[in-house]
Amino acid sequence: MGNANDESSSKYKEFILQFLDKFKAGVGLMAMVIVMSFLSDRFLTLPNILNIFRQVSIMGIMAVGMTMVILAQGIDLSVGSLMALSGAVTAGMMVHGDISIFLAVLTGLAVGTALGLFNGLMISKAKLPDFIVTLAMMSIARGLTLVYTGGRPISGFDLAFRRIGGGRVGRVPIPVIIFTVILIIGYLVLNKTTFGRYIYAVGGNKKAARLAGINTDRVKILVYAISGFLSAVSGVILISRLNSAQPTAGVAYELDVIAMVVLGGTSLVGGKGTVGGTLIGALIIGVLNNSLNLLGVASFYQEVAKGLVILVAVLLDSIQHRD
Amino acid sequence: MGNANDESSSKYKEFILQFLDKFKAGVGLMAMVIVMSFLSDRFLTLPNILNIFRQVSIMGIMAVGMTMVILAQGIDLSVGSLMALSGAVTAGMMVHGDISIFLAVLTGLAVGTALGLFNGLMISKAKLPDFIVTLAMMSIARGLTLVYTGGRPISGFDLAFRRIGGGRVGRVPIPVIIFTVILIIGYLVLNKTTFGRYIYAVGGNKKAARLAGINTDRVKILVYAISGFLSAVSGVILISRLNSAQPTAGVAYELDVIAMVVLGGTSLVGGKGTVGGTLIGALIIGVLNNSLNLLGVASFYQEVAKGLVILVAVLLDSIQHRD
Amino acid sequence: YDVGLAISTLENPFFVDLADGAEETAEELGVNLTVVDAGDDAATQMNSVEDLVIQGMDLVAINPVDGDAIVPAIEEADMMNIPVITVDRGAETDVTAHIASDNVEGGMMAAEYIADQLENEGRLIELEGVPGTSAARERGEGFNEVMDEIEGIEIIDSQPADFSRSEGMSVMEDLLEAHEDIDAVFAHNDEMALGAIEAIDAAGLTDEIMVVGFDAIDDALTAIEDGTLEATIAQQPEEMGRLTVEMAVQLLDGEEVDEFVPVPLELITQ
Amino acid sequence: MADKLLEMKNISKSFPGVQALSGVDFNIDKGEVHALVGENGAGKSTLMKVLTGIHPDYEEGKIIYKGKEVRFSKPAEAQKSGLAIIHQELELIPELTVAENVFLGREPGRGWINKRKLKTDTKEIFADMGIEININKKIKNLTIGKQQMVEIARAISQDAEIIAMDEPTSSLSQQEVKILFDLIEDLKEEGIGIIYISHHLEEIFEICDRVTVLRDGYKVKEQAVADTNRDEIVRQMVGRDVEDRFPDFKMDDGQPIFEVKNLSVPDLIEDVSFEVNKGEIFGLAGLMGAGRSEIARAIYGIYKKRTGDIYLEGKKLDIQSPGDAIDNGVYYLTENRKEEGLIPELSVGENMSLSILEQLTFVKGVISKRKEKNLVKDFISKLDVRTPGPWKLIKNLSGGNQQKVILGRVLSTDPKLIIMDEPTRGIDVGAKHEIYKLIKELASEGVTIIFISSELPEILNLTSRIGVVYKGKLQGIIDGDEATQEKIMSLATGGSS
Ligand SMILES: Nc1ncnc2c1ncn2[C@@H]1O[C@H](COP(=O)(O)OP(=O)(O)OP(=O)(O)O)[C@@H](O)[C@H]1O
Ligand SMILES: Nc1ncnc2c1ncn2[C@@H]1O[C@H](COP(=O)(O)OP(=O)(O)OP(=O)(O)O)[C@@H](O)[C@H]1O
Ligand SMILES: O[C@@H]1[C@H](O)[C@H](O)CO[C@H]1O
Ligand SMILES: [Mg+2]
Ligand SMILES: [Mg+2]
Repeated sequence: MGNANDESSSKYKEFILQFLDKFKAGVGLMAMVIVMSFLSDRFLTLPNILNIFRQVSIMGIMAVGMTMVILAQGIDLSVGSLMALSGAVTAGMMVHGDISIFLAVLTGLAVGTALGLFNGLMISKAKLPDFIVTLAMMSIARGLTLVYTGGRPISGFDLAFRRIGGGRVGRVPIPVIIFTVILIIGYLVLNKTTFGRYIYAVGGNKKAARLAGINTDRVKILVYAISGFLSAVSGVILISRLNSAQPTAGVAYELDVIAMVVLGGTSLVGGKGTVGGTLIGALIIGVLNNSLNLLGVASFYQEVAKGLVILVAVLLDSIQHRD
Repeated sequence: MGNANDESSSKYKEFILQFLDKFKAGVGLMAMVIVMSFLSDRFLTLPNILNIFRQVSIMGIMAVGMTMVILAQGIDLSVGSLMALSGAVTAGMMVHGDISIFLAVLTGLAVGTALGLFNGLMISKAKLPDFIVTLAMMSIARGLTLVYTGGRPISGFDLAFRRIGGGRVGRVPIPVIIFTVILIIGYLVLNKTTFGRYIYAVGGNKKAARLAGINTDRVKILVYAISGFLSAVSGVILISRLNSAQPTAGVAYELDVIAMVVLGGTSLVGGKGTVGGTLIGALIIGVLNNSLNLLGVASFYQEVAKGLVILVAVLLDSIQHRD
Repeated sequence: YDVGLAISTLENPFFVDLADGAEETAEELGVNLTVVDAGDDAATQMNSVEDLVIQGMDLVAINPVDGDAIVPAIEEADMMNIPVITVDRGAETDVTAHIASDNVEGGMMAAEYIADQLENEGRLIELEGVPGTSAARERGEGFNEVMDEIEGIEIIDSQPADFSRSEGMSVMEDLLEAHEDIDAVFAHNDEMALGAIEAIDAAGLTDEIMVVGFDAIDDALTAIEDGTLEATIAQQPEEMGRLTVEMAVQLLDGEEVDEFVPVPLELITQ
Repeated sequence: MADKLLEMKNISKSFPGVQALSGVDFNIDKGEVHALVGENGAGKSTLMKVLTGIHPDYEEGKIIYKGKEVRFSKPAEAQKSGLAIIHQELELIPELTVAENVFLGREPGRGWINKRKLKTDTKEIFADMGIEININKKIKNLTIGKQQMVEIARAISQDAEIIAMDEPTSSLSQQEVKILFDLIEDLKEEGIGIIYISHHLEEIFEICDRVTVLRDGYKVKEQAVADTNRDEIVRQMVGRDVEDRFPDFKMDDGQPIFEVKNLSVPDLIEDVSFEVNKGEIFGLAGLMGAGRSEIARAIYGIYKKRTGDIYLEGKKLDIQSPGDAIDNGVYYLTENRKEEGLIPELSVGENMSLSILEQLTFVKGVISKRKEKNLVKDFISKLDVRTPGPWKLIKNLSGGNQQKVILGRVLSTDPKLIIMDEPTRGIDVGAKHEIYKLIKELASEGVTIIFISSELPEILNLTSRIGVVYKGKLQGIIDGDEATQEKIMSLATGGSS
């Protein structure tokens, strides 16, 4: 296979290609940032940047879970309503349940995780299609939220609790810190652990993974449980930020969350993608919303612009070849 | 390969298996119908049955297009907003445009088809992910509808036009007739034409299809155009039935439409499924909504019940093995 | 009696109160009440009204998503000789009875209060409810009628924000970019008003712009206490629900009822 | 005979990190069978893909077909001009039937499919070929061998002037190979040019007129088959002498270590019992579809409805899943590399370490990249995997090298028993020889091996005893010294020994 010189040069080329491949989702984002920094001098200020990060953190946290689900060749449509339910339960526990903040939050997280686990069990053990199971869960959790809250918002939390969503460390909002920590953990899990490797293997070729001795059911169950857990985390942050648990929070979030993941270059066919890409995808959505507001685009036109910009962003990315 | 006797017995077995496979989506529906006919004596009456069919016809028509898209390993999230836009354009043409009903409908259908075509082009020519392209289109079409209508409903159509959605032939509502015709055409296209065969081939193994000389791009473009066209048909029926074009019509319809297709046994991985299955899927959703109303289930619990019934329905179906 | 109640959306606490009022009264009077929710989708509402008709309800009460789009469903009920009452929002056709706040009056109350506070001078924004609902149209009508008379007051922009909090926020964000020196905002309901307040707060203009809403939902009352919301016109959704069931019973008993039953309103401030 | 049909001149094609073809010339005459041979990764398939429009982006060279220069931009164009190809990796649509696959893209009828004609035409093709097949069966329900026949039928039915056959016999039974060779004779007579790629070199001498040898993307030699011999071709392929015989091996009489008792899976296998000794290589023979793979898969814990017992080292094993099997020292190497072996989007290294990852950690669950790298490097050199590096995506390796990576995955777990299902399918002579040697080495180290193969010479020379499977039952076991092709065939077709 050629001499040593050839080898190293080809290795180098391969490396560059892989690097570009990793950051190709960044091209669209970069273009948006550059254009925006010319159009508005408020855009590239620290407060605005922190603002963007804070705005994407709630969906971004769910997107980290969704990345794992999609990598394992699944899909989770229930994230928005699990978020709403976990948030409502946490709120209910605090306001009516008269238990400590800590226990209330724990209960909320447990609810999200348990229902995510249930998703995973139905999908891997009962072998039902992911789409249907999580769609059904979306409906069930939404209904449970309405039943639990009686259709009315639950409001009025302790100041201590409100810090989770509203506080800052230095100038950095706490939700941004939580998001960052979860991103890093997500990155580590996917890249450094056996479980992460198994996620890629199951998503890349489930049959082969099983024959190689991997407990594919367990991998699937776990990713859904994680997704449920992270939805609950988002739910807690959200109610803290709004100082109110809305029974109808998170409607249609699933599409935006999936969009973040896919914009970040993760393939819906499974087995291919990164958490770093998801961060970029989340920022594309965040910068987009922020820009449309900064530029004062009228709300009807915002929808049109949003669609067009997303198209252009992925178009820029796809200057790289696929397949 | 064994003697003649063996072959014929295995052929027989194969046939039974294929038969069961085809109708396995029916088991869940059947169970629902049986249970309901005990719970409510209104359920199995002709008016109610026609009523259910009429109610599912609008989403059902879109589900026929979605079946083709999913069979070709795609996904179309824009159906709901293409429906709204086409309906609004038709309405606007009739009410403000002062042109004939026929031309107005034609314009509406052309808009839906053109935007569907655009979806297809972006997906196959620019090689962008289906999910992102049609999500972007969902946003664009929704925005265009708001811009076109100024956010206000357009109402007051000719009686002749209102017959499309409200009229009957004998006792059968016209939307049901249109739905039936589209189902039959869909069945014929998928089973009798080369185009239909190519849809299965592209969805089953795109690379192999290309190697067999099939113009895979054209197949993809066409299914999206068809999906856009059928969304527009639904839009026309809807505005006629409501005697009003609502700017926010069809929000979140895409999930229900996809659910119909998947409940009908069509695989989201592509290449596997039937239009007959989609009819069953549509009826599952239709019977479910109708039953919950007939039984007077309290509305918050309806959501919970809906999710649970869907789960049970697919669980019943999956008594058959998969993989 | 079997009575059906089709609500536009239970995602708004206002209607949850309305449904509660109806359910309580139904229990008291021994009425078998079925409530269906349309999730703010006109097509879904049409389907569920059809289901109620098929089910053989003696009377159907409707809180329409859209006044025009509900007409075909009402016509079907008519064909089956089932009386229809509309609640809170009207329909663009004749019904047996209509129960609602006097929304024109409510719009006027809001206008008069704002004009008073601004001493008849200022630049105003109007956030409209779901277009095509009588509630939105009538509140706008009453509001504009009063304001048109006052020279110093200018309504610089009216935009629909669909009675929703998130829409209210994003529309307000846009309007803040587009206009300067806004003195007051009138929102056709509290949800939109609360959304607008978020946008105003983010822009740091809380002290400069006063916001008035409509409904007096719980969150709005809290906001009034906090001083972020200036005032609201209290509707009595529970009362509407109660009246709906009572009237249904009267009608089915063969008694005469008024075609329009107004439900009293009240101005609430800090 | 110098009726030139096709000339490929100076073809060069590269992939990221690999120069797959360097200035290759290749031509073919009417009615000629021209063999193309070379090691795994030599560039054979790539040359065919350049020819048939699958890789239109070759950097250099020209193609002259019937006197005119052509450059097909997509497969459809090549097909229309009369070039058919039998793909090495079967390219069929699993959810469509045999008939639908054969005529895919060429359905009778204009837009509206004439199903009657489709079926009769398909039947006719298979009847002409002399093959029994249920043309209404979905492809996914056929054995790989039958799938390969479908692929062949499709190419032949195209009325092509040139047919490129990329390892058409890799999954065929002996009878089926014979059927194919008869077909090739007929095609020759009709003046059709055939390009024949195979790792079974004896086939070259049976049916080919000319042979071209590729090595590392270069053309090494082109000559008439009559002027050369097997050893010479092997030397040209590999660039050195290869001891092209089965390695000698003396088996000690080991102790029985592995035992299967009354193994059954409804509808697939029935009451299978046998014993294997420590360090023995036990063969499983049978016709395609006899159920050999099913026995292996049943042992490996793939079927839920299995009955019967399995013992290893006297201990009864409770194997409910492949993971259990591996933990107990049993590994199954699949016959279906593409569907069940590769994780295409993972690298060579990641594919290799997959089964032993739990042990390549510093704390539980956290991978030690250093340990992983060492292991992978080790096996890459031990098995001589031709790859620019462990980071290369496995999907971009040639078939033979992919197989070695999967073999590395198996060996990394240090198994006591390996069930190898057609382990040399699609492997070049040199590599095959290495694999034989490896198997022998493993056996002499005390690893027990069950060796499933459809190639009788291979099974006869390598194994000490041969179990023959017929319709899901173990029809008999033949001792190595007494085994002959005839005896095996007799059992494999339902006879007794
Ligand atoms: N799509 C691809 N991307 C990257 N490299 C490739 C691709 N296809 C082939 N290669 C590389 O090109 C070289 C030639 O591969 P090719 O498939 O032509 O070999 P081959 O002679 O057919 O081998 P085999 O006998 O194993 O089929 C190999 O090094 C292979 O790794
Ligand atoms: N997915 C499937 N659906 C239906 N039948 C199948 C399926 N897979 C295998 N079979 C059948 O099971 C039987 C056993 O096949 P198996 O693959 O075990 O044979 P084998 O002896 O290993 O031969 P091969 O060399 O082809 O692998 C065959 O009759 C085959 O047709
Ligand atoms: O009157 C009601 C309320 O104001 C509600 O907030 C929205 O819908 C209107 O019809
Ligand atoms: Mg090859
Ligand atoms: Mg086999």
